[in-house]
Amino acid sequence: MTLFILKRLVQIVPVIFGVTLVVFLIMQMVPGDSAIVLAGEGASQETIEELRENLGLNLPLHIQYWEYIKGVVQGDLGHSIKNGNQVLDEIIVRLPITIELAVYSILITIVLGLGAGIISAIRPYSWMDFGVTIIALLGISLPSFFLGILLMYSFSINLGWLPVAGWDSPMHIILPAITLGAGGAAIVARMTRSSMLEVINQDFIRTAKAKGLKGYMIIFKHALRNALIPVITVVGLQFGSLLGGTVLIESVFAVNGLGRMIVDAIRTRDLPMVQGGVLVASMIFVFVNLFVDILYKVFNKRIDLN
Amino acid sequence: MKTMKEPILEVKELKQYFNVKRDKLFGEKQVVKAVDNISFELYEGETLSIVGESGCGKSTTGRSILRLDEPTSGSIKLFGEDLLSKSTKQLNVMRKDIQIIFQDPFASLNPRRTIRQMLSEAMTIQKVVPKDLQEGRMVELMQLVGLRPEYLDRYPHEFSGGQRQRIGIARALSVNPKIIICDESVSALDVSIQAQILNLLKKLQRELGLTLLFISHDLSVVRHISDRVIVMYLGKIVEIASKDNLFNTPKHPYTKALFSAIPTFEKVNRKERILLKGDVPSPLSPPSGCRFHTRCPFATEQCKKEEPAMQNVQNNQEVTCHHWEKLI
Amino acid sequence: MTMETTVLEVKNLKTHFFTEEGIAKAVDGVSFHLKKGETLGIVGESGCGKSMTSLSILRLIPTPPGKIVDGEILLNNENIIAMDNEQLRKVRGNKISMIFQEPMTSLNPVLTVGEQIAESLRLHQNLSRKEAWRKAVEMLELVGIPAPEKRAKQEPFQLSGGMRQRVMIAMALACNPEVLIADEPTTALDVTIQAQILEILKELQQKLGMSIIFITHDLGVVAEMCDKVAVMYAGQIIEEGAADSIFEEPLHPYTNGLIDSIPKLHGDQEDLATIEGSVPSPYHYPIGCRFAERCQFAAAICRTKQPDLVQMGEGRTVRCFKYTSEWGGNA
Amino acid sequence: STTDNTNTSKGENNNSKAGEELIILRASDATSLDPHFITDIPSANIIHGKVYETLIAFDKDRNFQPLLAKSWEQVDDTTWTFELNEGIKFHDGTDFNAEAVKTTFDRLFDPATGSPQKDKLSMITEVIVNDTYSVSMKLASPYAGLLSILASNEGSIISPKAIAESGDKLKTAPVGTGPFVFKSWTSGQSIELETNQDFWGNVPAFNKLTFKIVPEDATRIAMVENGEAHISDQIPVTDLARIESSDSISLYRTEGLAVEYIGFNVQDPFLSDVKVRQAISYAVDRESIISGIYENVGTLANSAMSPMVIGYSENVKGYDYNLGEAKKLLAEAGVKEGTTVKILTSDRKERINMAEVIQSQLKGIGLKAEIQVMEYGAYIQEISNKQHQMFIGGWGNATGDGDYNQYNLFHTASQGAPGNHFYYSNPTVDQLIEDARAESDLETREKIYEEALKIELEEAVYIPVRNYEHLAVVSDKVKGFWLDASNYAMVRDVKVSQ
Amino acid sequence: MENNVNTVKLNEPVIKAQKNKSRKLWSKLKKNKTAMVGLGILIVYAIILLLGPWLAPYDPYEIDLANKLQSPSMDHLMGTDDKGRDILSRILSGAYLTMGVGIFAVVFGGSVGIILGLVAGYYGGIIDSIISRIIDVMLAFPGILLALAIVSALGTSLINVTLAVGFFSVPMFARIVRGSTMEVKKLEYIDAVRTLGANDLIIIVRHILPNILSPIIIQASMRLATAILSAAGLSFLGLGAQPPSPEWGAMLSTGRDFLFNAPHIALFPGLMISMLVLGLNLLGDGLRDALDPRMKG
Ligand SMILES: Nc1ncnc2c1ncn2[C@@H]1O[C@H](COP(=O)(O)OP(=O)(O)OP(=O)(O)O)[C@@H](O)[C@H]1O
Ligand SMILES: Nc1ncnc2c1ncn2[C@@H]1O[C@H](COP(=O)(O)OP(=O)(O)OP(=O)(O)O)[C@@H](O)[C@H]1O
Ligand SMILES: [Mg+2]
Ligand SMILES: [Mg+2]
Repeated sequence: MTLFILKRLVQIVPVIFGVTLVVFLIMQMVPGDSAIVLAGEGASQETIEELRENLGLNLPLHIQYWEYIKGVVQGDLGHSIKNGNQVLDEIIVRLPITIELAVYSILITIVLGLGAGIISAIRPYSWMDFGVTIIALLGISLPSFFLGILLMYSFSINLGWLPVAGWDSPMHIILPAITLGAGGAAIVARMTRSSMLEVINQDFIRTAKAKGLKGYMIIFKHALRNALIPVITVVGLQFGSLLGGTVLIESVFAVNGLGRMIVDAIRTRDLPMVQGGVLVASMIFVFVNLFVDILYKVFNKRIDLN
Repeated sequence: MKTMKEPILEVKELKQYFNVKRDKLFGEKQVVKAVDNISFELYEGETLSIVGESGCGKSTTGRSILRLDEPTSGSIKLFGEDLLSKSTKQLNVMRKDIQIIFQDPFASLNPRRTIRQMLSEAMTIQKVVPKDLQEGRMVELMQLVGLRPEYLDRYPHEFSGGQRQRIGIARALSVNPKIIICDESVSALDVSIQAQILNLLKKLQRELGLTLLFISHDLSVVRHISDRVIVMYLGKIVEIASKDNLFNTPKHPYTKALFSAIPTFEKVNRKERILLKGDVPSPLSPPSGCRFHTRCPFATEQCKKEEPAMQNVQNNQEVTCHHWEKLI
Repeated sequence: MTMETTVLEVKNLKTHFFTEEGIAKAVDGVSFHLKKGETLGIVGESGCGKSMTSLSILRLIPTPPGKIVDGEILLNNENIIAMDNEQLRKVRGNKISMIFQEPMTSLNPVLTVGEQIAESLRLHQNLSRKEAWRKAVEMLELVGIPAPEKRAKQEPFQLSGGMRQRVMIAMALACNPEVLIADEPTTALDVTIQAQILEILKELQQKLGMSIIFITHDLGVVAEMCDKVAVMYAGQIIEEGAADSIFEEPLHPYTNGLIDSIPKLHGDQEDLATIEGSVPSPYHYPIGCRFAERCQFAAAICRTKQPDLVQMGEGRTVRCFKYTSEWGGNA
Repeated sequence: STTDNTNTSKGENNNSKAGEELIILRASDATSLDPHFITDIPSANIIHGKVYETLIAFDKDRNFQPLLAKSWEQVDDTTWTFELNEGIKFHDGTDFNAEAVKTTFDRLFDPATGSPQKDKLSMITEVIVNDTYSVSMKLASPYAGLLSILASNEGSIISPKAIAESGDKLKTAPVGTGPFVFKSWTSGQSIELETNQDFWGNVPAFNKLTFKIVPEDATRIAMVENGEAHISDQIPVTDLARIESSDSISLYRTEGLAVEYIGFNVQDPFLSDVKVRQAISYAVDRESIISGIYENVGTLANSAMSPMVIGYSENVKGYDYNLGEAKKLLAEAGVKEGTTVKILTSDRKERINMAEVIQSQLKGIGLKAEIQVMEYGAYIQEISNKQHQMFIGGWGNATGDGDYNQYNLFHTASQGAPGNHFYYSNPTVDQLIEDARAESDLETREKIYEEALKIELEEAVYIPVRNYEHLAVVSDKVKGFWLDASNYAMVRDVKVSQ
Repeated sequence: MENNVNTVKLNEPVIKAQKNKSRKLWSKLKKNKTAMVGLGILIVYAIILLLGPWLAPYDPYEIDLANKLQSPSMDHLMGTDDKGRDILSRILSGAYLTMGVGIFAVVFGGSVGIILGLVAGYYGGIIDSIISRIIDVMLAFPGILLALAIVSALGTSLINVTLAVGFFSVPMFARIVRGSTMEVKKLEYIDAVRTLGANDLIIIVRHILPNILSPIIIQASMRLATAILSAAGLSFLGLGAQPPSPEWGAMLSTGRDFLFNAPHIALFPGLMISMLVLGLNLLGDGLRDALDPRMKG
């Protein structure tokens, strides 16, 4: 296991190269020029050129990339083209916020999703199942934006229980966390249901029944554990994407997260910021997926990680 | 063995160890030495049985031969070719010749595939029967193992335990292998079906020179079908002999104990059991010296310290015991 | 041994599977009873409904497609078929426990075997987590698994076939049930372990007055273990009686054939005797005697009429026309 | 609510203490707080008139008023002299004086600074310190727009001490003379200013000015409505009705400097024919765009200059909606029914809507318009590379002077990135623009611009659509707030009631 | 006594049953009420898909600013949008576009993802490491950036938006499939086919895939909704259907500006997407059951 984790950590190195190179190349390909965007209206051609020069955008591509990678290796993610700040600083401002929000959302996802999925699986095709299914599907096809606004209007404006937006108090976390958690919960619920149904007809469930176990024990201990692999996977994906940031909800609730940072950076063609953001996001996925793999092993010893 | 030819399967110094979870996070790494340095040969057309206490490594031996678990070390030669050095592709071709019937019939059947799909797939993969003749062959196979051909379109869960076991047998037979490893293959069958299957295997042996590696604990069945028998204890071979020698003059104390425990309804033959004393040792921490010494009524200091080597008793009988000569 | 009280009585049990191809009458009118401390052996052709009978007793038939369509199962005069879920739960694993035929698939692949044993102890005997675990390890030791503390922490796939089977046994015995249904409990066990297990069962029976339904193919084991034997064929019991008398004097042609098929330990045979032909499909049994097709004594009546059970002396019944006046005779 | 705010916990913060703090919501974060690097209004809005002050300033009616300079005078065609107020201190304690003015502008002109703004003041050749509180500016040529620029963000006077210490730090930590002292900037989240208690003018009535970044339109309004903030600008027109129906918030509207137009790439083979452009100009019903898409926010634009811009002329008018004329011109140009023309727009919702309406209107004259939506960066690239046909654009007119408008939009020298995305080139117009630049008499200037504008319209280089109107939603508790024509939030005189 | 060992007749059902496999599936499906409801819904969508433009009562592109934001009425069953266009007509005309992009994106992303996941999960080791790390990168890759890149490299066609949206579905499928594959490949019946000499392709396709189908079905049906919504998200970046295309996702996002004064603008396209996903899910559930031999009856 330790060896496995070490191996995984070593793999981060090629990921860094891969991610930065791909982002770098794509950013070169994408139309738009940070110098023009930055110079604003009315700047002369010379000014734009000069700006480009100052930002080092005129250097040959391989040198630009090399300089960047050299920095990354030394822990320097460069400076934002837009505001000149250290990219690392910009990320450090946002990362804790994003993590906090992601953790709460994923808790909601797990609790709601697993709960609903189990209810569905216990009595497939009952009214409960049908109700859960419908809600889950609304959850997935209702863009999170709408849910966010809806919740905001109900709980903040009409009822006045919660603040509308911002990130100043624990109360501020509630609405965005629910909004983000709900979409994931829908997938988790459906996944749990179908996984459970795969398991519930197997012989060992019969054994559990023969032991006289209570229904909930059969469900949670015997069935759920065996149904968990796809569920863990979707939760992991969900969690990863939450940590990578979710632009829409961050916008709606004025959460200063990574997702918004990356998208803003892309819009202003702020290459170092995009690089840094995507780099962090991919690190997050590497770690989340490492964790997911470890969970596979925890829940099913038979799975071979090497 | 009837005529001493080149062995078609040769197992040499085979070891199969499994890592298991440590007790504590930084505890010592634990290994189960499921199969620990065994060697034997299998000759064309013979039946070699493996008997031994539960957990002594019989199934593991079978699985290792097929490289279902990669052996830790040793060599396995099929028709003189080393299986362990083969690529997957080459191995797949060679697998046609050597089949296994698994101990757990239900677990070894894909729950989503009908019997027909399984059988026809097997035949197609190894190209033993052209597509248009498969139907006939499948019906034949079903009848051979005593199943009704109309069951072909059923799924494994619709069968009884014994029926599933027979499906496993039919599948193994479907590719006309030269060697079959039968892991407790008739244990779940009622005696009449069991008799039918045993007869079938013998017939195939007579007619096609089928070779069997027969893993079983049912000594009457073993006696009925085998030419030679291997007795295993805790991952090691303790005795290997022709059937007659073994059943008439067992040499190893473990073999003797084993034979005395056979239950039978023939009252006349019931005899006093040698009930083995002492705790059954675990392959996680096998005893030093002779592995049987903890339970052997005849154990001496030497047994505790020295691992006995394989010794020849007589033609076709070898035993791993320091004291076999002194024991009657 | 006290044998007065009947613990379990099965009356005219019918368990059918409703599939697209028709109705499979896996169990078709089975009746027997089991007294306290008694061991009933069930033997019979593979696929004749032994496992389904035992699953029916605990109402574990997969529904759909299976269904108990008729009959009564009385445990201490209480009909299991009429119980609600809560009552049923208290019976399962506690009063009646079961050893399943296929240990690999019947054990939960992702829970340690120790946990699987301990959980019913916690549930039915109100043991604490620790006590239950200790007891589970004890049970593993009892069934002859070496290094039980370590094995208890392993998952089923790490155990050998015989060990899994013993785990099932340990699990079933853990709560000292009144009735133990053992479906081929020793098929994967070598003779020494088998002997040990049989010894344990007898001991428990003596101590607790446990009754056992013992399903097996090994007639040797039956002879050694059972007081009574029921022989099943095609969903029905075709012969029943005290173990000794059945082996000494089998009445039904099928029983006869079975005994003949056993490989003998002594004396060499090239081929074993078999019963020719195959079992009828549970989807369409013949109108007459279900064994008629394979029976060397079959007469005209055997092919047209179902035989009833015939009483043949104390506790001895057989389902065969041979022992009735209707039989025309045939050599 | 509680008045005792000694033990305010984090949780209670959202019922903000009116009178203590003024919270303004913004859609996007600032890019920089250094006036020499700021190129966008949202960034300028944070510091202009708040942290930094300029020598002179526009009042509500866009007249020049003294600010740091108490008076000014054009000595000759190319020399301006400013007399400065005394006793003003920068936030870091440095005295404000002529030296400070010179240091500030020298920094701007210094190529090492690399300011993208230096073009705007490139006509200044030298800043001369006459005495401690008097400063002169020497121009290379007469330049009428000078005052407008000096009154804009580019004209902010920066603490010379801060400049000396570190140029770069100014991007994140501005030091000026204004009524608010910069306190902190949490990137992407908020910028906090504190009231300058030693301000030389009227000290504002609240202690703290916070800009919060809230990207979502609906959220901004909701926050003001819910009392979590006081002011939000950048309001979408679709929310007017909702704001008007609310009893706790009101809408503030102000005419802007910017104009929105439909531009033609006059070098495009199809659009190079002036008749085609004229036909299209006739075919676009601009009134219905303003009422239908913009809910009458903004007014019908007659030219590229809004009425608020210096140099605007009422005598110039765009094309009236006239399908007959349009069809006739098209026929004359020999354009076949069903010819396609592409309309490029950035991904701003209103502009996409506008494009859709134009598309449907052009159908009326048998033109098949294809809409291309592009993300802003790509859009800019596309029009800077001359790959477009028609496009929807807008010109911010940051300084409010006609020169900034005309020179950047229509002068041959400005083709491409600087602003002339029409790729229009007309020597006469070029000349007129240069003349107007040098003309200091306002009336004459207006005349010159009028002529230029007329030519541009005759040649149908663009279709003026709408004069901007800036919107803000303001909590009813707030008094004294106004938006200036550049869309700067003017908060000096704001009073917040409980 | 007759020798009847080898004479069991080849009963009719033996032969028939094989041909009937798909019919059998159908007959099982038919009994499943919810699956039939799902199928019913999907049939309605199929009709809309094929005939939509001809069923539309109005010109879906006809702008009528005077009549904008009208609530549903007899004239306009679903009301009009912010430019006075008939929403019903737009929904009907936009069906093939919306569903086409969504379905193809899921099919494309699904197939690539499933293949990657199977390969990674089955082979493990270095292959898994490589694929998994690529997936990590794909997951972290911002959609808008890819969209921009595609627009610039390949242009704005519908196929390209499908590619882009499909691309983002790849890791979702890949990870799910990988996890389940790792679980299933350890089962004994896989060993059993290996001993038959089955090559990896057979093992993967015939034995692993069918046993991990249900998470795939779920993922695919859920993914469709996401795909439709994200395709609409990209149209604002110039990728895919451009305004005024009546694409449901785009209509839905137009509706977000009118949530309060004209909720119907968002409601109807939203409902259309929800119902589509509902139909797929119900059918998917039924299919899962029908494919599960243990759920017989
Ligand atoms: N789900 C099912 N659908 C249809 N038929 C079934 C199903 N389960 C079992 N059967 C049939 O019921 C019959 C009785 O099965 P059962 O498992 O009771 O046999 P058994 O006597 O235990 O045999 P064995 O000794 O081989 O285990 C068999 O013929 C089997 O095919
Ligand atoms: N995958 C595994 N991981 C760890 N230990 C294993 C594994 N497979 C087998 N073992 C161990 O190897 C030993 C030998 O097992 P094997 O299955 O070969 O026994 P066997 O002789 O077939 O016994 P039985 O007659 O009970 O089937 C046992 O101790 C078992 O626990
Ligand atoms: Mg074994
Ligand atoms: Mg059975």
